[in-house]
Amino acid sequence: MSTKDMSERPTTVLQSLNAAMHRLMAGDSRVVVLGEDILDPYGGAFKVTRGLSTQFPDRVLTTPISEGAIVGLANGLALRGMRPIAEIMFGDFVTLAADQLINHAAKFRWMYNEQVRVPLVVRTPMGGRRGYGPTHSQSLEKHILGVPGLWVAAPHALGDPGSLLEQSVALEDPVVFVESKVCYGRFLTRPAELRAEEIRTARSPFPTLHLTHRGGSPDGVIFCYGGMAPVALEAVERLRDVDGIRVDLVVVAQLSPTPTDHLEALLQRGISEVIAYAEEASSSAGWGAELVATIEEIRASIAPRRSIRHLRIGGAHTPIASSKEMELHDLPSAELVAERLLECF
Amino acid sequence: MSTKDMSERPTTVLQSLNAAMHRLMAGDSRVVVLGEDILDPYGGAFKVTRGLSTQFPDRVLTTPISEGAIVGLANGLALRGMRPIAEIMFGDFVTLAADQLINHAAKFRWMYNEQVRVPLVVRTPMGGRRGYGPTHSQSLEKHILGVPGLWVAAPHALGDPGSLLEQSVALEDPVVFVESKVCYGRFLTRPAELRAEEIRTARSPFPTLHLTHRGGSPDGVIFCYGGMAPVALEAVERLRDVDGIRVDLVVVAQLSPTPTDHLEALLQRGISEVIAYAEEASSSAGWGAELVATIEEIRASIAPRRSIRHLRIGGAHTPIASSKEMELHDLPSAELVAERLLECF
Amino acid sequence: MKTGERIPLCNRDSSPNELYGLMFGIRTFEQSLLDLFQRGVLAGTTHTCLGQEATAVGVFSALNLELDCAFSNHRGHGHFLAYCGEAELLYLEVMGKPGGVCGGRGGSQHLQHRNLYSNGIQGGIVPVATGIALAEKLKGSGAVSVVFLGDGTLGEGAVYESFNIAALWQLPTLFVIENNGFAQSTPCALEVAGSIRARPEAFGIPTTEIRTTNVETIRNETSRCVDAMRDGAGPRALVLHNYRLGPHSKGDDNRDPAEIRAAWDQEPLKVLRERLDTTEVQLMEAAQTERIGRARERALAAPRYEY
Amino acid sequence: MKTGERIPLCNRDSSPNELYGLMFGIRTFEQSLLDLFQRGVLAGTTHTCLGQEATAVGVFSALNLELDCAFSNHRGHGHFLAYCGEAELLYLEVMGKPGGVCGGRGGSQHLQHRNLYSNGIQGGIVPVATGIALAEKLKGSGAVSVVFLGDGTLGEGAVYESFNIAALWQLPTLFVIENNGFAQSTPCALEVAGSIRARPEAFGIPTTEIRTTNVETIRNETSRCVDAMRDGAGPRALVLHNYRLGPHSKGDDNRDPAEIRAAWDQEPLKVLRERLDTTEVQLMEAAQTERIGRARERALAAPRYEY
Ligand SMILES: Cc1ncc(C[n+]2csc(CCOP(=O)(O)OP(=O)(O)O)c2C)c(N)n1
Ligand SMILES: Cc1ncc(C[n+]2csc(CCOP(=O)(O)OP(=O)(O)O)c2C)c(N)n1
Ligand SMILES: [Mg+2]
Ligand SMILES: [Mg+2]
Repeated sequence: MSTKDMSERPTTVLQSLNAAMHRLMAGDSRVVVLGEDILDPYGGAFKVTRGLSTQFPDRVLTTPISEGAIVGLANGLALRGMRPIAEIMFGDFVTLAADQLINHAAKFRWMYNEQVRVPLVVRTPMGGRRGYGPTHSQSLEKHILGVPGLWVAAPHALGDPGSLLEQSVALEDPVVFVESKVCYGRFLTRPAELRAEEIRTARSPFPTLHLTHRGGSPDGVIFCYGGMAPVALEAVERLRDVDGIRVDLVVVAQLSPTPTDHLEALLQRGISEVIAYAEEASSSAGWGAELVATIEEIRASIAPRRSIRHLRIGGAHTPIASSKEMELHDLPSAELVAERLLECF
Repeated sequence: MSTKDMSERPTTVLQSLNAAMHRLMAGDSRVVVLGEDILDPYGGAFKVTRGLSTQFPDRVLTTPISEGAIVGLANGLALRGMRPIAEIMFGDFVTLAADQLINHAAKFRWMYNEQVRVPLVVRTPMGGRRGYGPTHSQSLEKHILGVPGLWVAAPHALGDPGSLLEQSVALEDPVVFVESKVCYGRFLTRPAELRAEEIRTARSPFPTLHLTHRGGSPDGVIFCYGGMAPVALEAVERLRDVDGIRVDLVVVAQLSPTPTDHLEALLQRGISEVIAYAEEASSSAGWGAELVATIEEIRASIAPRRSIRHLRIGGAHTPIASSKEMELHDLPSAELVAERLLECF
Repeated sequence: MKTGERIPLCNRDSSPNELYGLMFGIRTFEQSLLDLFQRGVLAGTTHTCLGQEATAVGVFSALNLELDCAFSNHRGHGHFLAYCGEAELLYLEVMGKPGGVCGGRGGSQHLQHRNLYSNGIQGGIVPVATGIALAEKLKGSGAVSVVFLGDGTLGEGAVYESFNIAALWQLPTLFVIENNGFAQSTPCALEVAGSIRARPEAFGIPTTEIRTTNVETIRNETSRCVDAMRDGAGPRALVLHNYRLGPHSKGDDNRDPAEIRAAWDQEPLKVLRERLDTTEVQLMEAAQTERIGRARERALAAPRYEY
Repeated sequence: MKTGERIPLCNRDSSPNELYGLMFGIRTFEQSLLDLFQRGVLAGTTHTCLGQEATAVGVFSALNLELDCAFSNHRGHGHFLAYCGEAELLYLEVMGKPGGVCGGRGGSQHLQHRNLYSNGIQGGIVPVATGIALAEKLKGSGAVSVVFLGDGTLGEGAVYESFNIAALWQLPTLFVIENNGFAQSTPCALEVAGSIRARPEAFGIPTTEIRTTNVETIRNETSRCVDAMRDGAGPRALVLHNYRLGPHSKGDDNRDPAEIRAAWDQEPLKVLRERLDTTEVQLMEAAQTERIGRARERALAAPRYEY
């Protein structure tokens, strides 16, 4: 999708995803959708599945409250040639499906010596800022990164969530598709002032979006994904408009495996002195850490003597409070991202 | 424990742990041990619980095959003032307890506003090299690092596993205690040629062991933990004896939260040009990544212009094969660690 | 922790009037939450127990409130109020204020006060409650551990792991299974196969099933379970059938309005009120309305977090 | 995949002689594994089905081996051999050799061949098998999905999530629950509360319980279940009782030797052999011993991975 498309007909992340779900089900009778409370008229807790059960009653299955079994069913469906899309109502409950993801879905293809494929997608909304409290606001994706055989992808409002979902379903391997619950209502849009370029490769099919200021190299870069994309973009704009600092933005869609080749391509374009990694979870042992380590490995080979100031910016290292004020205080805001970067200049 | 103690009466990791379990149960009637197949004469799959049920029949509970409930029970016990030690027979099954660890144990204290404590320990053996195949050989601890409120500790044969367990039980918070199944039979020993120093702080109570060559600064450092300690030590010895390269060894016991203060102390002693992180799991999004990121943050503040070559060395990014040859080929050996380091000099 | 005026609690000797009063207090509290949401005063989410007050009052009035432990679920305000009556602390908590029972950290679904706990993960609380029963048994305290689960929560495997262990070890766990007809938007028939009652029974747990909104019946049956458990008879299950009068949380409700109307004819307050003296009921209602109102106003006036 | 000589399979028409032959083949295979372990030829671990051969042969002889799917557990060699007879491929797999059915990656507990799968996580395979049933139902293939679980595996919550869903959606899943008296070192009484049979029944799954080691009875009861399922009657459970004659894996066995000896009197091969002609049995045994022996020798001679 180009910037132009987006301006022609305003589309929200939710609409984009919902339309993709409809296209997927209409285009391929192997697609089966399952999850809790997904039947119309309710249409799912966040409405991504709305309308599907009316259109495709036989292939839309509302399940009991059994997150483990939901992913287990999807495993069985995928092994037998179907294309299941499972929904876990809140990403916080992915813990209940951890065994099915790690010890079943991710392993089958390799441990069965490439004799099977497990093309399943588990969609789930993550993130806070909605006042849902400690068990309904987390960004737990860091705990399922680095699983051999498991893809983790995250759509965002600066990209094309629906296409990303279609790509995920088209993959032959299991994908956890991490949506941001605060972004469902956002319109798909990209800032006109920044030049946008997408990197995608055969090895890392989910695109990395690189937003650059025109003219000259930037003072720094922010890496982010998913629900942090609008936050980081606001920080970029604030730094430019208020502080006169030009910071590029990189929005990653492929969280795992690490899109090392994309990162290499980015670093080949120039190595910033300051790179920030903005994520909503506490950054301890998280996505940003993996990026720092990978980027350091790349840097060592292309610029062994250079040093980069790496800045992980994440949420507080505590559970997420119900209290609105505490929650917003503890999750990384555009102000915080901008301030932390400013400290480096 | 000092090096001397160890040489006086040879003790294995298993003996050290088993003795600590006995001491813990004898010393505190609040300690309850639960897990699968832990009753005598069987005494647990890896025998760490051997003898306990004979000595303390009322407080040693063999459970059904219910890993989630085992940790759930431990949560309830801990909330009500007991000191449960739960065993998960193979670390691979920690996925089944992920929800109890992440959404219950780790959260209670903070989300209940410090009104409760959850002093539980979940012991579990991780790691391969035993030919147990894809679901009984993994090192899954990377997936439970970075959980606010959850400690992860790993004993090793260069330290004192039993004391580490006692420390874990004494903590007021939940601890996952990651044992190495290949190390149970190892004798506790430290190489006499290296100077050993332990770092421990109030904030990071689990000790970091620093083994240094005498005289002058080293050419590099290897960080490792658990079952990789003997492997990394062998690499250090090989590098010294075969290649004439002096590499320090740091064995971390506190995997999460990251012992940032220990790392700071180490970096204050000197910053190596090459730092390797040896872990048995594939290093993608793993323990080593967190260390790289943290060490880079520390380096930026104490030596902003220096650059470190960070080298993550882990297992293949695939499941772990049953085939002995394939398994050993795919897990990081002393040769591999030494070779990867050699490439940097 | 500073606590305001409490709602009077009930026990096994409480009169129908008193039971009614507590149920009415809970009803008033829950309705005021929906109202506060509509007025935009509350954020996040909340699950009210409208129509299910008899469970809260019936069960807690049968317990020893000093001794026994309870683990509640996402729909826990009634349980909390029947346990300790601290309406103000609960208001503050739901409002996310520092004075709340968990300092606003937990919010509606994550409460802790003395021997009462709740968490927002369906099913996960059941093994924890079973562990609490084990702890109390090992300590010889004589306490029982009560856990609340809805029909929908019977979908979670953790429930059955707990049934098995509680039965094997003869732990004093009371599984209160409340079938309110729905799990969120999903009717019971689409999420529960076979028989609810047969499930704990399959694990050897003696199970009482009651299809009533009569709070006294619930108190009596709970008392029988609790007494047996305190005598060392092992776990018990109580299957209660009622109807959720309000929306699942605060949002859409796609159920048949006629079905909901019919349920209002059998709801626990109405059923009990018909047997009581109208004047006394009115007095009691007025007193509770005032009490809850005071708690609400004090909570509304209390400071929020500031950074 | 190159396949060597196969063990002859059985179907619903197979004679007692043929059924015996297949069971004997499995027995021979399993015993040879324990022997290879003792000789240090095998590494890792293995779980043999000594004493449980009638389950493997009884169930698979009732299936349509071209069509139906099966998910096996850690104790799956018998299931594998009764499904496809590929002894050499299984030997190679257990030996971790490139020619194994999964190239030596999976090993004993992680097998995959055509419509047969296995995995080493207790319980986790049950929802997967249920998903397989769903796939086949959606495709209208007419296939049923069989899953094997032991008494100990009834401890896992995933099992009950699957019972519920299979029953709700009337999926063609056959839950074969094999109570061999033990889970690893733990006797059934310490890990299974209440009634095994009542567990699937509580979810509305018609359940057949048989206490026999007679392979023909098992084949008949399986056939009835499978026929009903193929007619769209929804899931079925089969509870089988037998005894594990060998150690849990290859290690210690702390059970009462008298108990084990007694079980040898009722084990499925002995029970069937008593009804057969001795000469024919001897011929069959000799032929199987030779076949399995050839497979083993070929596997032993095959190359290992080299790096
Ligand atoms: C593990 C988990 N899955 C899903 C949810 C989302 N959820 C909250 S309440 C609910 C319905 C619960 O139904 P039931 O158990 O019948 O209780 P009720 O709401 O009717 O009181 C669901 C699906 C959750 N909180 N936890
Ligand atoms: C999730 C999980 N927990 C524990 C184990 C370890 N384990 C392997 S077999 C076994 C006993 C299984 O007992 P049962 O289901 O009765 O089968 P049997 O071995 O008797 O055939 C155990 C505990 C496992 N493989 N998976
Ligand atoms: Mg309900
Ligand atoms: Mg068994």
